Amino acid sequence: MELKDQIRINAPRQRVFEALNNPAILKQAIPGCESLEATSPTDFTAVVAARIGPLAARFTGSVSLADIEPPVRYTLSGEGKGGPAGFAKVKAAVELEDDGQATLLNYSVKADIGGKLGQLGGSIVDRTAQKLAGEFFQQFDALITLPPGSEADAAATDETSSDGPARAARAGIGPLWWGIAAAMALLLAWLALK
Amino acid sequence: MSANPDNQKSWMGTRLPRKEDLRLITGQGKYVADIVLPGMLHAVFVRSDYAHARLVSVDVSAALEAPGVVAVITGEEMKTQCRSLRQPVLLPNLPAKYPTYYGLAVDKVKFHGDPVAMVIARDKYQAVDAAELVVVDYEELPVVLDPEAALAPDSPRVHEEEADNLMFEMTFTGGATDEDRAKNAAEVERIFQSADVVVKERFRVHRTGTTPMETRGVLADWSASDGLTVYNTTQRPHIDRLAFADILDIPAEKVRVIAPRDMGGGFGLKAPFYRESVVVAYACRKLGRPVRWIESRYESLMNIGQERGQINTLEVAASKEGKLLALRNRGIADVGTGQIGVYWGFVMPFLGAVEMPNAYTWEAGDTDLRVIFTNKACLTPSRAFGHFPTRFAVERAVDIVARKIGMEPSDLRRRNLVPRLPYTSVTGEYYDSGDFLKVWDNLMSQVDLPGFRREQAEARAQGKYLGIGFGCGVELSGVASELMVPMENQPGYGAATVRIDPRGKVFIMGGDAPGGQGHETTISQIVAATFGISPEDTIITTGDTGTTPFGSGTIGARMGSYFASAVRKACDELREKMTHVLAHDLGIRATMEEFAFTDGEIVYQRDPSKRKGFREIAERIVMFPINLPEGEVGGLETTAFFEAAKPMICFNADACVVEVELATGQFKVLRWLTSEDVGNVINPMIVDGQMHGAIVQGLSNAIFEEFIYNDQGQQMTADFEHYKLATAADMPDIKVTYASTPCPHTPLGTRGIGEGRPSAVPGALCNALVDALVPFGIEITELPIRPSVLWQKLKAAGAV
Amino acid sequence: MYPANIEDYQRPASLQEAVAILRGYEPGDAIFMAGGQSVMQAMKSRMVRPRCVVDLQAIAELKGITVDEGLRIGAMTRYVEIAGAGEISSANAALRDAARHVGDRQVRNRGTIGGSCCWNYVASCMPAVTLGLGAAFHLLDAQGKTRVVNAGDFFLGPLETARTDHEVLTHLVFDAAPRTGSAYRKWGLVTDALPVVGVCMKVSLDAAGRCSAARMSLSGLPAGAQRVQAGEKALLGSDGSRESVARAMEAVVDAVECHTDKWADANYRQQLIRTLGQEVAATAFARARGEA
Amino acid sequence: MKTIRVTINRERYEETVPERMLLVDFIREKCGLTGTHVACTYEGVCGACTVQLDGEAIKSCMMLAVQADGHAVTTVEGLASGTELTPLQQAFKAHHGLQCGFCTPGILMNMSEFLEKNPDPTDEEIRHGLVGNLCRCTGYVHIVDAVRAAAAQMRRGG
Repeated sequence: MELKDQIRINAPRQRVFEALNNPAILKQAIPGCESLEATSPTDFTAVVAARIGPLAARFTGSVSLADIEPPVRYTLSGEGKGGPAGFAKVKAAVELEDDGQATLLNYSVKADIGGKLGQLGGSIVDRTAQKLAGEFFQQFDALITLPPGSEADAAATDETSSDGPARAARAGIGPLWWGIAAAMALLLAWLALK
Repeated sequence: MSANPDNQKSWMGTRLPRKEDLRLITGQGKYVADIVLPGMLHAVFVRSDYAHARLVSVDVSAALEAPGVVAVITGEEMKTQCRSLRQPVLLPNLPAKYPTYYGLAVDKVKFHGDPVAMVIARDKYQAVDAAELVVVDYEELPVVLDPEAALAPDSPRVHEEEADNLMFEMTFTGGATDEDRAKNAAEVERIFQSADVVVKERFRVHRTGTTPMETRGVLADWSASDGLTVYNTTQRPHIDRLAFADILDIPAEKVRVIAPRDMGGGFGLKAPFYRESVVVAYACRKLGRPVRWIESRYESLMNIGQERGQINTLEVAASKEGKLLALRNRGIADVGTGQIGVYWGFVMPFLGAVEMPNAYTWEAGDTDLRVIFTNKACLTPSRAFGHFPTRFAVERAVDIVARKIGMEPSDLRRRNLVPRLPYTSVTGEYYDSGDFLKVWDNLMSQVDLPGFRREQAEARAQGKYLGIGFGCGVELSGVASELMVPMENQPGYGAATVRIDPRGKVFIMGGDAPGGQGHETTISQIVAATFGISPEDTIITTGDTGTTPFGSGTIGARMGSYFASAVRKACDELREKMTHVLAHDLGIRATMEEFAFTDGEIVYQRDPSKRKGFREIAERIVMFPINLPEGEVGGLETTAFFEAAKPMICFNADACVVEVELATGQFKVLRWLTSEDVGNVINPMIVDGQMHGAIVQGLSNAIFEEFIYNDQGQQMTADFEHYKLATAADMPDIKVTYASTPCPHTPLGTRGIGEGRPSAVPGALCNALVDALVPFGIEITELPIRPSVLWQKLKAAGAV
Repeated sequence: MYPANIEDYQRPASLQEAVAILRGYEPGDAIFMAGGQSVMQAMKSRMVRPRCVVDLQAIAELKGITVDEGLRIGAMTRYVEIAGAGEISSANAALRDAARHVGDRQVRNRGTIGGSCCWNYVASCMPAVTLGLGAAFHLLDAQGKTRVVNAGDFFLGPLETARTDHEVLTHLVFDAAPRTGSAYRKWGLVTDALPVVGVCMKVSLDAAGRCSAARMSLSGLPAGAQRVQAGEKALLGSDGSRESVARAMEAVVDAVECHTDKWADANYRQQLIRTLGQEVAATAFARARGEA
Repeated sequence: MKTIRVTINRERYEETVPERMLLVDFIREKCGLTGTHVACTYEGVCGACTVQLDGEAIKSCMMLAVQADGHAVTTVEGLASGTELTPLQQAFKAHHGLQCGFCTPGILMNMSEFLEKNPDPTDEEIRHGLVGNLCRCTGYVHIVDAVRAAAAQMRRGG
């Protein structure tokens, strides 16, 4: 499956890039995200509890980052394991460009799903992934454009003093939401099919 | 004993209802999943989610702790405790790269569905629970999926110990030396250069197969004194027995394999020796308890039954008068991992290439085949063994030639049919006997082609598109040792033990293992006819290596040719003995031919007052063996073996009528008519049924079914929602007719039938579709042919 | 395969009891079982692992078809009953068209309209048909409160509906306006398979026999059941002629996103929308005119 | 675990089973009636497990055993009364309506209800009625012949 889109975010590029590197914000933007942990400066794991209709699943994902060039671009590859359900693999490239006071975020994702996940996934994979990506950006946009000092911002600040995600944030990396969102989208798509 | 009201001959050729049916329609059949042994454990396989990956670790600790779990077996254990499946008894005598592999994957997984571990539990639900707890750490490797790309020097290798992915290659024409073959190729090229008409197309046939309704099942039982007993859904129990012995290192006399009497279809899928059987048998020996594995449909569709899968780039040269001159083919088969005992995935395309010339008198041919490893499940034999794709190519190409020169395709076929048999094809296949023209003319006599052409024209004028398509097929009637030994390293002869008990009942034991073909009935008809008794007085046992003579299995249409002939031979040996003793008792000098076996009696034909009941003479020889003719001893049992000097064939021709809806490309097969040479028919009802089933399998393969791998090697069609079989509502009525020539090489004039039968179907179907759409000049060179595909072609041709 | 462990099975005798049981569980841990023809697939493949199965079979008030002001169909009414229901008039005849070709006889003997709608599988027929007919979905919660959700608001996306975890769908109500006809048809690779595409149409005719109101929906597309208002608008004023229907179906094709999968590519799906649309329109108009 | 009471082929069974047990496993393994078969994984498409629940054909792999509590099930073993086959069974034998026989019990259970509802079916109706039963051997031709012949026999009062 391939997804490609451009999203306009109401914040300057530097802030967008930082936010993309702020696990606390990302954690809030990813629907159902339960935890984010850094296992090395460029490797992360996350647990996402996904639910669609009557179906629910917990999904463990890992993400590695490369080609980081703040505040312009990075690439990411991730893999999510849904246990006996199978797996999802994601490769994504993100590029930011200025658009006045706002930022244009260009992304392209190639995701592959395997095991029963993929076999039963059928044709609604793309759609569900798109839908979830859309939800993510809506939430992300809302969080990033909150005035400073608001709750989310405070939460993000608090978390920078804690462990895992904080290290990630300080290292200037962290858009692991990509792998997770896409992998989770795929899982949900699979779940959505009988 | 019930008497036969008619004369003995009536049992042959009779539409006798089957002996098998009573138990099957009342729910008393006993399939492998119905067999339960005390203390039996249930096995479930953990299979790879990846098409190609290194096995970093297989952690079974959580699974071992799960409720009900008795053991978990991994590849490492299989490798150290058993031999590989690369054993001589499972290896053909053909030069190929034979991968070494074990019951479970070792070091790496090579296709999506590769077995990685086996969990054994007391309850099958718990076994599935525990299998979810086996944690496998995979390190993904690049996948090899496209057979042509797999030949590139820098392609990743499916089997790293091999130099490349080319498993097998062979040229089938031109002789044994490179020089001869080069000469032949040049001669063929010369014909092509000067031919009036040349057709060249790349014919692609997808992966599909025959998918019996019963999946595989293995129930293994171990006893320290008797050794291993395996109830196995297999078409060849005697080969399995040797394989179990060799791989598990058990003396062969301590292995007994029983193919359950009731098997839910085989169609070739149950002919190979499978790795899962080894693991189940190993676990049973290790645990000293019965272990049963019943394959899920998911596993079945992931692992076996995938056949066809060939690309044939075929060129045909012809004269403008419609004489087929030469064929040149470059075949490619996408074999998958090549890991299936006996066949190794390439024996089918090998035979498919041999059978490519079909029933036509080509003057020359230049054909070769390359079989290439990929990260897919290994090709498994399926009815129409290897030649579904090659026949599709030839039958389509013949039609394309006919259309190019403005000839009726049926006329062109008739003109090029081998006029007299025996005949040896350009690929060296021997056609022993029959009358192709008689079969063809019988077909055409029922078609009324001019009438159809008028109907077609009228319909077309009203916007209704009808088409007629033809096809034909030379099929093997059993496979002789001459071909079986090189091809599968196994004999081809038929074997049967016939025993007459003191009550005059006849027991027949055969080493083959049927799966619905009606062996019990047809054999009972042969025996009843031979002895003049009722079919009810016969008891047929098959498939148990403990009680039956060695047989190569129920494969390649061996029933009507080899097994039936061996039974007849054995019966004749016993008739000889019975009449010898009877003549002695009657105090006359007479040969067997002077006696008639009829109505439960043996009658001296020159003096019908001299007669004795079949049961009485049986009892006399078995129970009271005194005062026998000199040199005779008591007992009535013999084992006979049958082998014809040369391979034998059967032949069929098909015509079908289709209607295509232009707006959607949706089509319906309106009529299907066949003409068959099956030799002398034992039970026409059963033969009809074989033909119906084969034709519908062919149609379902050609239209609906397709095993699909995505670009990651993920198999995307592992259930019946995604792998679509034809339903009753999708299929036409079928009319089967006969134009038989008795086979001169079998004692009853019978031929083996039904195995290759689906192969003529896709060509005939697509020829009809193309015929219906002649105004738009579309061609079909790929399968499956679906409405959406046809509509795209119509759209491209400007028809819609 | 076999379902994962189930801790409890309940067969409530009343609606109140049914919703009360669900209240005792976390969302998703208890699941309603209607006919079970989708839920069992999900449980056997272990995509759904409920702790508790609440079987609705014993609740009589969930079953049956009655005609009063409109057509009322209980959520647990099975396809086989809908397929043979003479009391369903022309306006809602699409229900019969669909029910006759869902799955197979065995599925139709178990599967229910409510179960199918609540599961809202992406390629099933009943969501599209109830959407096309503009059904009203009646829900009951644990407090005994009822609410009515229109079809357009009921189906949210694949597997998602407006029904909350603690609500039960009791019945659907369809209006049966005069001079109104509906029809549904689908195409799948094999007979009665899940639709590659299905089209549902409902038309009301004025005195002159022209379409005065229309509803149209599709099944088989990745969005799941989908209403196509562009097509409805284009159908207004139509007398059911091939040309006018063709124009409407072209509007549908332009408005929806078709996808490519192993059964058909996007172009082919568009073509099916056109051809099925013609067939469905012919039947729906005839029914509205009282001719069929 | 739940204790359930199910009448199968007029015989009452009272067994304690796990909630997740499929009805088909209850029939085959708890009650030992192995004429009902399984040929698909989770999809419920093949129809080999078809039995009648209160007289209606259903797929016993698509139901939990606990759901059948209080109901009457008929399996292929319950079709014939004693040694007397039903006209449908007789017709399957007379017309070679089966080969391997694996799908046959499901077809018999579906078609016997079908013929009660539709005693004089066309071939098209028979074929449509068979959509929920996959058969791989026969090509369906003889199955249709058998059902048609059984219908005629039953109409004659056989």
